[in-house]
Amino acid sequence: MDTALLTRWITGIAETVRANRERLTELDAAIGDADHGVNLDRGFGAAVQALAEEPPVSPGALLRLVGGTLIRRVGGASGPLYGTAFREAGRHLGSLGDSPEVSPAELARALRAGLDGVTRLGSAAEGDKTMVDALAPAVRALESATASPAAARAVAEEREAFEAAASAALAGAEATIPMVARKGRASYLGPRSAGHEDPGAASCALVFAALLSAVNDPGQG
Amino acid sequence: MDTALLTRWITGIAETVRANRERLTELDAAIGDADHGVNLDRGFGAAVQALAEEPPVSPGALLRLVGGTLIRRVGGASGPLYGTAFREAGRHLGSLGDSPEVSPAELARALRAGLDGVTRLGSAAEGDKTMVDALAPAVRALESATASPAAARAVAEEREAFEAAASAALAGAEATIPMVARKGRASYLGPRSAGHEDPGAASCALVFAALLSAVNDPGQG
Amino acid sequence: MKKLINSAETVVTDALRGLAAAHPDLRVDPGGRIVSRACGPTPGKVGLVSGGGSGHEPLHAGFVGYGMLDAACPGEIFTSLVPDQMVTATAAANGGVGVLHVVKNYTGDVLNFELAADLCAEEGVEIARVLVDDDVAVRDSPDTAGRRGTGATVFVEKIAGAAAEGGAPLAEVARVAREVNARSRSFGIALEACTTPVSGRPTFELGETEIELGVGIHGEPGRSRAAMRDARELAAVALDAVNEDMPLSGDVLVMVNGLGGTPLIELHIVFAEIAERLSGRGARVARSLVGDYVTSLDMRGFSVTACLLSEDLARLWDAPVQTPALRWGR
Amino acid sequence: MKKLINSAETVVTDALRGLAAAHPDLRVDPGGRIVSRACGPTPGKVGLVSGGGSGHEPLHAGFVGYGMLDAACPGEIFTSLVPDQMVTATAAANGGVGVLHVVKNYTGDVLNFELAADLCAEEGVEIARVLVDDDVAVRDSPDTAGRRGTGATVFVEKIAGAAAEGGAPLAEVARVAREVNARSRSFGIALEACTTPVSGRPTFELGETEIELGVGIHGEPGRSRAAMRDARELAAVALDAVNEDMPLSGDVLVMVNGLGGTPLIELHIVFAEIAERLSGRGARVARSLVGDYVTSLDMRGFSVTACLLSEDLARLWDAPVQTPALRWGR
Ligand SMILES: Nc1ncnc2c1ncn2[C@@H]1O[C@H](COP(=O)(O)OP(=O)(O)O)[C@@H](O)[C@H]1O
Ligand SMILES: Nc1ncnc2c1ncn2[C@@H]1O[C@H](COP(=O)(O)OP(=O)(O)O)[C@@H](O)[C@H]1O
Ligand SMILES: [Mg+2]
Ligand SMILES: [Mg+2]
Ligand SMILES: [Mg+2]
Ligand SMILES: [Mg+2]
Repeated sequence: MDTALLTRWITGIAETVRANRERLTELDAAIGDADHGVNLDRGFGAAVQALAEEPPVSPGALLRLVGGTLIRRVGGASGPLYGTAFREAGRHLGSLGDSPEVSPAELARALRAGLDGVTRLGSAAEGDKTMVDALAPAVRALESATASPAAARAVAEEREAFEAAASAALAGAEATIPMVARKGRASYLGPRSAGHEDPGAASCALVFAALLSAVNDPGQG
Repeated sequence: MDTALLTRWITGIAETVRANRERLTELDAAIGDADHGVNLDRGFGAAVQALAEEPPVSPGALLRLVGGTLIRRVGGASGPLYGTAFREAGRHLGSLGDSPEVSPAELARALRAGLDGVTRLGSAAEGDKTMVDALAPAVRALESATASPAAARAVAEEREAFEAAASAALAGAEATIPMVARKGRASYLGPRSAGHEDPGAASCALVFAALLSAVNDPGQG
Repeated sequence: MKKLINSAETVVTDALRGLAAAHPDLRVDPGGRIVSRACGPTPGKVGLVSGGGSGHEPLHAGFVGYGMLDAACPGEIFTSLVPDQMVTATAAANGGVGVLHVVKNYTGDVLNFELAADLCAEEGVEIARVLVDDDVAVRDSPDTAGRRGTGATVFVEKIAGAAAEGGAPLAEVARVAREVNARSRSFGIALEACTTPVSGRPTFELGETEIELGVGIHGEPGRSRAAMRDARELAAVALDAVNEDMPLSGDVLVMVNGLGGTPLIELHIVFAEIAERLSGRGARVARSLVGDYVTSLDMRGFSVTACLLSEDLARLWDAPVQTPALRWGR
Repeated sequence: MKKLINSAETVVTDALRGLAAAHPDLRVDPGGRIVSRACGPTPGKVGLVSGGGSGHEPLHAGFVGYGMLDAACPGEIFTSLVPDQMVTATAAANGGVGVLHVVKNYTGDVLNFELAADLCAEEGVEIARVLVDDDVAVRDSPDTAGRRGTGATVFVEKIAGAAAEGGAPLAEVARVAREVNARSRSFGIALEACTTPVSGRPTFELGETEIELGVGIHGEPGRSRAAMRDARELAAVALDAVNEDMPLSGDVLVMVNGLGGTPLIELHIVFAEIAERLSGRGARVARSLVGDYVTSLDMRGFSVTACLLSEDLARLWDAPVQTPALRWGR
């Protein structure tokens, strides 16, 4: 997996976030402050621009650039959190020497590092009704599907791995509906937060759906 | 006509203003500031109370008390104007010695003095879309119907005089609908003031309707 | 329409109770509807009194204090005060060298102040009167009651108040007040009408994309209906209306005034456009106020008031003032 | 929903342009979203910086000036600022003896300030932080993000600002700031939700006789929905919520704060009831603010903030302040 694929991924996130902007904002209006869609739209739009201005040479550098851009441009809770997720993932790849190609298994480990960064910063556990409820199962699915060394090679299985991650994220997001929020703005509502999908979890599902499409899409070159 | 009849008159005005409070305020909302009904309700309510607290000994004193109360309690444009109308009418009777009984002809001349006071203070002419457009024709009707010395005696004709005044006031009020206001708040609207009945003219019609009922109603004693 | 009130009948009294509790440096008579300086009249200083219907807060009571008014009397909502109030307020403001009545040009206010002035004169108080009529939405012609008094009232009360505080005699305070009024013009635009506590319904209905141009501060409909547009264009409409009536140049005192239901952030947006357009005209914003100063209950919208400053007027504007709503230099 | 804006995207920038035009004594960078004192940092004085999402005007930028903040950075509407802003603002506030970050307790604000503080520390600036969390509508428990920061922010910024102006070292300024927060509680009630420029629709819908109790300042729904009632009862609901969490007695600093779309006359009515109820409790209003200080765009409603004053805090409250939104003694 190279910078071209990851660039398609980030571009895909920007597109799907733009397309789902109103929906995400609606979700945030119900249990938050109605800006999540706008925040991410601003952030990933800026990330795509940053990638175009100075195309990074390695997946690690790319993820760090995206993370830094989100931190600098989004604000709110999701900015530092999504930003940390991408930045820590990039830093993990950096610690491995920033090779121009990474295997799905390596990406899985990088995203694990990103997840750890998110939980360290936001100290949310699964079940708290946050993006972690989509991010954690997605990372787990990707890890297990890429665990066997063989897996990394077969393209078919590779796809399955990202399909597994995408559906795990989606399932995780939907699972937040009955939850009572314990973190973030939604926690102010206490029991009233139940019955609504968490906007950050919903956007996280979009992130992994975009990853799957990037893997499936051969790209224009 | 004695203080009992005039007290019935003022009480009648208070009742009909209360009953038409919303309508008068509606009219004022269209071309003014939506308070005419409230203003007069407050004013004539206070007048009735004042009459109850210290029942005046003569029609003149009664009209002066009502006028003073309106000036002190109503505010707005209608307060000083209606107040002046009643006070000047009362002062006219005072200048004649404040007899305990006045003839319809004397009341007509008193109301003429009231009308003069209104036009002196507000400098509105007929056709300016104000209370004057109801008050002036009403006073003229009363004057002409009570002109002949005989008239003052025959009770039947007396009623006719007040019927004439009441319907002149009503016609005058309705005639304000097409007018473009040149005085008061409605004048701010210029041409936009046409098509609405003037609230002050409408309330003036109520005043003369109440006078007619007071004349017709024998009273409880 | 939900309002933070106890009853439509007690709105003014209840609000005055609150004003009293919030401002120990004011003497407030909620029943008599009189607000004056707690320290009483200043001997040898010309007194300044204003008043009018309530619903325009902070006008007038919020401008009672050092450097501005000595007393104010609020009437019922949108209903000009009654003469007795003015007489009492004038007494509370009388430092022995005359009292200036600041009267907004509305038939009701004019008539009641007139009756009041007669009564004050009978009591031997020297009275001068300044009529404020700055609203260019109304043509100043014999076919109207004349231009309305709106935003310029704040300028007149501040600047005349400074002159009085500075020891100017009644004639001079009145002259300055009239000069400020003569150099000031206003224009207001409503996005939504206000709702009076008694009627409970908006004084006029605007569609989702309609606005009211040249609106009055009593919920009176304005000059005309128009289509909603962006802040820059609305600022232009208001400023151009003012400029048409009184060409703007040199140093200008500008107020972008909220009508009661408009958040400050929107007023700053309008002010940015006003300032830009003014400098485009070779005039400049020498002094300014942005906020709610002459409101119309919960009306959404704004008004722009411009005053052509002279050096003297600028100096008087800068002079110390200490009131609930205007406060600087002290 | 009609708003006085040019576009949803430019609201914050346009408003900052207006703030700049209205206040020459502020240095405003509309693009960079930084507002600081035109005179720059005061050498040897502890700097005070705050910031957060826009839509709460005059908070925070309206409190930049002598005796209060040195710099503020507004984020997008309701979206906490980004770290770079804080770093720049901190530099603009740094008088060489440390800078206090005043942070309202929201996850977004906390996280972004945290990242910013690290960057500032890397640049060798001594940073202290005070978390403001006064809103009793939120239970302070591990099951929530903790109480929100609302009205007490004004008290913290004013009183800590006075301490800093008085020459107190960073540790002492931070201590005073935390003491003010510890002695302050707030509760808000919305009659109508606010509408963000981007979404264009109210963040929640209230029926003709419904109100939202314990509402947040970002259009977040509150603790519960209730039936509309009169000002006296609503004042009681808010004050009792505060009193339940922090029993009120002695000298109290009280703010009755408008949420953006509420006319001043209604706030005075609420304040009258608050003051009366307080004295019924043996407490007394020693100092007060009535007006729009921490708003939520055009939300209709009010919040009550109470702070138990000590003599020291009262003295610091009375100290001179000269900002766009708070100004006295100078
Ligand atoms: N402590 C936390 N840990 C992880 N995720 C969080 C935390 N707090 C909030 N979030 C996520 O952030 C989302 C809200 O993001 P956004 O609306 O952009 O920021 P804000 O709440 O500041 O307006 C929530 O839906 C939730 O998924
Ligand atoms: N100059 C005037 N002369 C005579 N009547 C007037 C004049 N100005 C106003 N009015 C009358 O007063 C009425 C309005 O009264 P009201 O609404 O109570 O006072 P305000 O206009 O101050 O709110 C108008 O409908 C008109 O009939
Ligand atoms: Mg949000
Ligand atoms: Mg009226
Ligand atoms: Mg009126
Ligand atoms: Mg937000």
